[in-house]
Amino acid sequence: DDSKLEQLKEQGFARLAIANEPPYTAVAADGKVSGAAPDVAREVFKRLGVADVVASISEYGAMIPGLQAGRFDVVTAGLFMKPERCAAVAYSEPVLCDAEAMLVKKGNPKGFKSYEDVAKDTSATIGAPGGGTEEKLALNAGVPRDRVIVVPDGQSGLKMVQDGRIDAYSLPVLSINDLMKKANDPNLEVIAPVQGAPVYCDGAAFNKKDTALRDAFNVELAKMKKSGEFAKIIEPYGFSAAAAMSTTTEKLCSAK
Amino acid sequence: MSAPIIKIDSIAKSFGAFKVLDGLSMQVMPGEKLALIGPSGSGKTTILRILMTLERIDGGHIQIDGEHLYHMERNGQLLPADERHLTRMRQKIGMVFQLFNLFPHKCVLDNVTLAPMLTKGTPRAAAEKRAMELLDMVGMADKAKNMPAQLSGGQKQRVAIARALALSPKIMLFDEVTSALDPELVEEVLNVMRKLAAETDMTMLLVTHEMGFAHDFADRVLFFDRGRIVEEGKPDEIFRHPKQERTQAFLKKIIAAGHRV
Amino acid sequence: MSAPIIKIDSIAKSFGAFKVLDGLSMQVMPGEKLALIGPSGSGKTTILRILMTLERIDGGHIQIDGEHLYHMERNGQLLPADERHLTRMRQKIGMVFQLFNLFPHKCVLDNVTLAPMLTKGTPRAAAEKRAMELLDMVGMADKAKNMPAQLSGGQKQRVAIARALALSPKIMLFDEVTSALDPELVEEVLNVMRKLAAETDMTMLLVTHEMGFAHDFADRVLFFDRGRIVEEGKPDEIFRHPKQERTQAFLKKIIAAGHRV
Amino acid sequence: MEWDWDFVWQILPTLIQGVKITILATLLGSVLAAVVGLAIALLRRSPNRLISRPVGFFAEFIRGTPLLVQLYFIFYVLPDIGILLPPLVAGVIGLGLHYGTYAAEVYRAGIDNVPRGQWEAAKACNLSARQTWTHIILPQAIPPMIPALANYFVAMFKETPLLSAITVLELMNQAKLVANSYYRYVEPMTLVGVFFLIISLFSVILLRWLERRYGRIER
Amino acid sequence: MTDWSGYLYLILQGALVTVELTLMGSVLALIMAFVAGLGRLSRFFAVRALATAYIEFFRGTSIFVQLFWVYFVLPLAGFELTPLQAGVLGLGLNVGAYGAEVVRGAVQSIGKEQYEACVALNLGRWQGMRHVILPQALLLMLPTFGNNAIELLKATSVVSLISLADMTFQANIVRSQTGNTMLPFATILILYFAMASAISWGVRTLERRMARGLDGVRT
Ligand SMILES: Nc1ncnc2c1ncn2[C@@H]1O[C@H](COP(=O)(O)OP(=O)(O)OP(=O)(O)O)[C@@H](O)[C@H]1O
Ligand SMILES: Nc1ncnc2c1ncn2[C@@H]1O[C@H](COP(=O)(O)OP(=O)(O)OP(=O)(O)O)[C@@H](O)[C@H]1O
Ligand SMILES: [Mg+2]
Ligand SMILES: [Mg+2]
Repeated sequence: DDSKLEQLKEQGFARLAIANEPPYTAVAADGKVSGAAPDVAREVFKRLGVADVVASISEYGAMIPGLQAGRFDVVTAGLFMKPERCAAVAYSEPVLCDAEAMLVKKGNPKGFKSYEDVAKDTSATIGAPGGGTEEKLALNAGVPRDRVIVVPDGQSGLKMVQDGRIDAYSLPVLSINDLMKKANDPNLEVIAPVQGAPVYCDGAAFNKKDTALRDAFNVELAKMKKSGEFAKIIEPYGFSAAAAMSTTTEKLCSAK
Repeated sequence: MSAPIIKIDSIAKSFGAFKVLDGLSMQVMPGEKLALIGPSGSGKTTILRILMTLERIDGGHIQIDGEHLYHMERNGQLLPADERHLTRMRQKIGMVFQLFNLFPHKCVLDNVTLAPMLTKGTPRAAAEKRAMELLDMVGMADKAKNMPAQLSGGQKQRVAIARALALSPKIMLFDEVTSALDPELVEEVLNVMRKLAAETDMTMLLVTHEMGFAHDFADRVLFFDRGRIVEEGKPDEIFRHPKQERTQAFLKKIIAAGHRV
Repeated sequence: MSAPIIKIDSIAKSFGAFKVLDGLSMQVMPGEKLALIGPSGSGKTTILRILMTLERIDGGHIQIDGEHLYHMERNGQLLPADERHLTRMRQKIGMVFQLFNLFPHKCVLDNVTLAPMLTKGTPRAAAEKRAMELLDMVGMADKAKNMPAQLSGGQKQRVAIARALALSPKIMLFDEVTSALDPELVEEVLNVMRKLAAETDMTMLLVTHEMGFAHDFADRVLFFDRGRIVEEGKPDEIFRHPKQERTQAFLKKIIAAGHRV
Repeated sequence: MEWDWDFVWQILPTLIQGVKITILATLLGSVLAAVVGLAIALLRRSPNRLISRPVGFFAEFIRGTPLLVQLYFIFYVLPDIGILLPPLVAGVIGLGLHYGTYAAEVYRAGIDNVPRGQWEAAKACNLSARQTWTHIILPQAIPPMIPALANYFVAMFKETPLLSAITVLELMNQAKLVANSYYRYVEPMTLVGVFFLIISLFSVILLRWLERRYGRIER
Repeated sequence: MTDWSGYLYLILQGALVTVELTLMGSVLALIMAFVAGLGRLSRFFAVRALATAYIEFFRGTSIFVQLFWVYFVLPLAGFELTPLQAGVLGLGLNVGAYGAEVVRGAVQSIGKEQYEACVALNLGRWQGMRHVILPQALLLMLPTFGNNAIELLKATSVVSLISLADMTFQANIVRSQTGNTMLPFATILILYFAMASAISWGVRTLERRMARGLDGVRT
């Protein structure tokens, strides 16, 4: 049933969860929400007849519970598709794809190339957002829990690398690049992509009850992809439209 | 002779294991001025507090003006009094405390008008008129707008007396109303009480350590010890010719401590 | 006749803008028992507190036992006293307060031994022996191990007297030591003080509202009003034949309030 | 969302790790607060206004601003001036400083509550300033402070979740990690609540006991 | 240089949310404080038990857990609240529990003799409470209420947990947009302190006005 869409149309806006992690999601000085993921969502919803979107910034860890609790209608935050997540939410077709990167001190003193390298060096610590993909990747690569530091946001991660509190900070490539650009610190270096880490794609994540809304969203998204409008929105942020169009949610969700 | 206005019939009162009163009986006639004297801890205050229903009794009966104080008659049966019955009975009784217990957040006039306005629904204008008369009687009319904190102890006590009178009780209870006052201020309060005793036919019960005043004021004096009436009689009898040894010893001590009798 | 032990020379004392003492002078002879009486607020307590160095003076001089209290002589010059000088002078003076001020966390015995042990370095055994003698004198030897909270007011005051005596001061100051007590407890404290007055040749200054006691106790009575000595003389003169109008009015009021003179 | 007991048993050991850190931070923070509080209380009593005024202002400032922001400041801003503290240390300093200003008030009240007559009696007994403090004032002032201080330390315990903002892996942070890994928030967060409630109820009993034991001095 | 005035505006927007939360939370807290505080003094066991349970629960568990429950778990049970409502509810109920103890303490600290004077003047229970006890108790409560309001102000900084864009939250946004940590945090520290000072000034003024001619109520 599409009562959910009707309801959104009626109230005139959809509620987004975003993460404030440029270029995926961002808040401008005037408080306006931007970033590739919300921009796409805004356009799709407009085509669906929902005039506007309202975004609230949330921790990654709080997004899925918030979706389940009905706090948001959709998560558009670079929440990468993975089998467990696909089980918890209803994903749209892929939107933003990116590989993983690490931020380290200039010259990469510990010589990291992959998460396994971090695991091997028993004194190394790596920072990642709590509940994010990078945290899971590091843990799966064998980095023990107490060496994976949960960092609340990108700026804190950057600061902690600068201050030597952690040896590496891991985020998707474009996010790290954005941080680097703002910090403009010659003593830092980006390792991208991290070896062995897959390229992930995110999608708009809906409550499992709202598959009808998700399907409607997919229809409009597909139209935009075809018309090239999709590329026009995300490529200025550095994302590749081709990457998103070359794969499907079904494939990503069943990947091991 | 008319019927007694207060009839106390073998009442008992304990605090924990300590028996303060045990089978005490006494009667007070309308208009009588009674002084209760006796050593510290003998139960004088307790009796007044029981009459004011500030303490409950454990046994016995009290009748005020022919009606039971702590019991209600229903279909010929005596039941424990409920709050409504107590409220009605309390209208007959007023009390003045040792430490005045004025309401510190209300001015003198409001202290006096509060109870009539709330409990009897007297309109403000009427209540204030009556209050001013009473304040005038105790010589406090010119301080009607003062706050209690701005008064001396003696002035506070005079206001407290006016406040108790505002409800026009038939019985007034005074518990050591001058013992917290500076010696120099005692007299002004006693003067008010003398005037009160002379001008009204209210029944008055007075607990005091001021033997001289008790002598002048009272029609009858009761000497208490350990919750019992040891001796009673006209002031002259008690103070000049006490019969009981305990009374004699007490008066001797009081005199030695520098009080006039 | 010997030299005065206390010599107060036109001292002044203000609280804020309010002048309590203004050019007061008086002298006390060794062994003399002096009673200070007068209306509330006349500055009696203030004089005792100044002698005990609990308040500073704003002007004038005080000599105790021939030495300046608030000044030290250095090379012929008078300098303000430092703490060491004050400590030495305080050894000569003891004070008993209206509200006892016992140390609530120490037992009776420790209250009495504390000061000798700390300030004079008296060994515990000696301090306790002397303390027991003093407690015996005030009739409190059997309560030596009690805590102050377990004592009645009169008992507390007797302990406070023993505590002040433990430092063997030459001068004892008593500020209304019975006015916070129940009437029946007053006598036991006054008895102790009578005994003390009879048995020692200590100089004593006593502030009191107990005119009867002042009469019996004192060699000389000073009547104060508004920080000035209005009248002084033998107790009989002052109490029976006051010359000043102010004194007469004061005594009349006190008598009217029921106190014996 | 259903309550899942298997999941509860699975995550319990992880959460207990967090409880340990929480308790450690509270204990260290309490010790620091007790010391900092004493320092502030004494400095505020200083007759020298150049000392008492700035210390007073500092204490007011700390008490008027959120601990969370102070923690951010200690952890992320201080490194700019060369002070780099490990997360737990930064957290303990934040807690100690913040609650030290509360402890200072407790000390002040405790000392002020000793009646003036006691100071005067000490003087009449000719005790020196030091003797007065050690034998008369402090023995009376300290016991009533104990329950009040304990009260603040319990409050501190309940604010330790703030330390997650500076990456300390205390109970709340562990619970969030667990929640993030399994996308189940209800069980871990409820367990956190239960942990806090249990420890708080115990501390209520402890506080009542302290109050009875030390709360009043009979005069 | 970055667009500072724009970012300052963002922080001020957050300040508005903080003020809103503090005001509305305080109102709720005040209501709860009186309801539960007087409830604890009730003659009826059920009322007392209910009030006690509320107070112990909200003082016992941490504000973080409470906010979380209000925001994430209540909706599962069918209570849908906006973030602002959830924040006000969480903060108000939490601080109200502390305030309830203040109310109870103040009412109980009014001497027994005032109650007895009420009986002697034949005032009813509620009349005495309303006209004699509460007006006096209120003055005793005020300073602590002021402190509670400041605690509430500071606690608003944790509502970022439930994605409310308060001042701390906005400072974090500014920080991640500009890469500058020092400036946004210093700015909000000063703003928080200014708000806390405004609260204590207001309470002191109120207290002075109420205490006029009333010396001796508090001893
Ligand atoms: N609320 C109470 N709890 C326990 N004991 C009490 C209470 N009120 C009074 N008592 C005790 O009852 C006894 C009688 O007290 P009461 O106040 O009636 O004496 P009193 O004759 O008025 O003495 P005083 O002259 O000292 O006022 C005393 O021993 C007192 O300690
Ligand atoms: N610390 C103080 N601050 C301000 N005024 C004070 C202080 N101590 C005393 N006074 C004032 O000084 C005056 C004299 O006080 P003092 O206590 O010496 O009087 P007193 O003769 O002992 O009176 P009483 O018989 O009431 O004890 C009083 O008016 C009092 O209000
Ligand atoms: Mg009595
Ligand atoms: Mg005096």
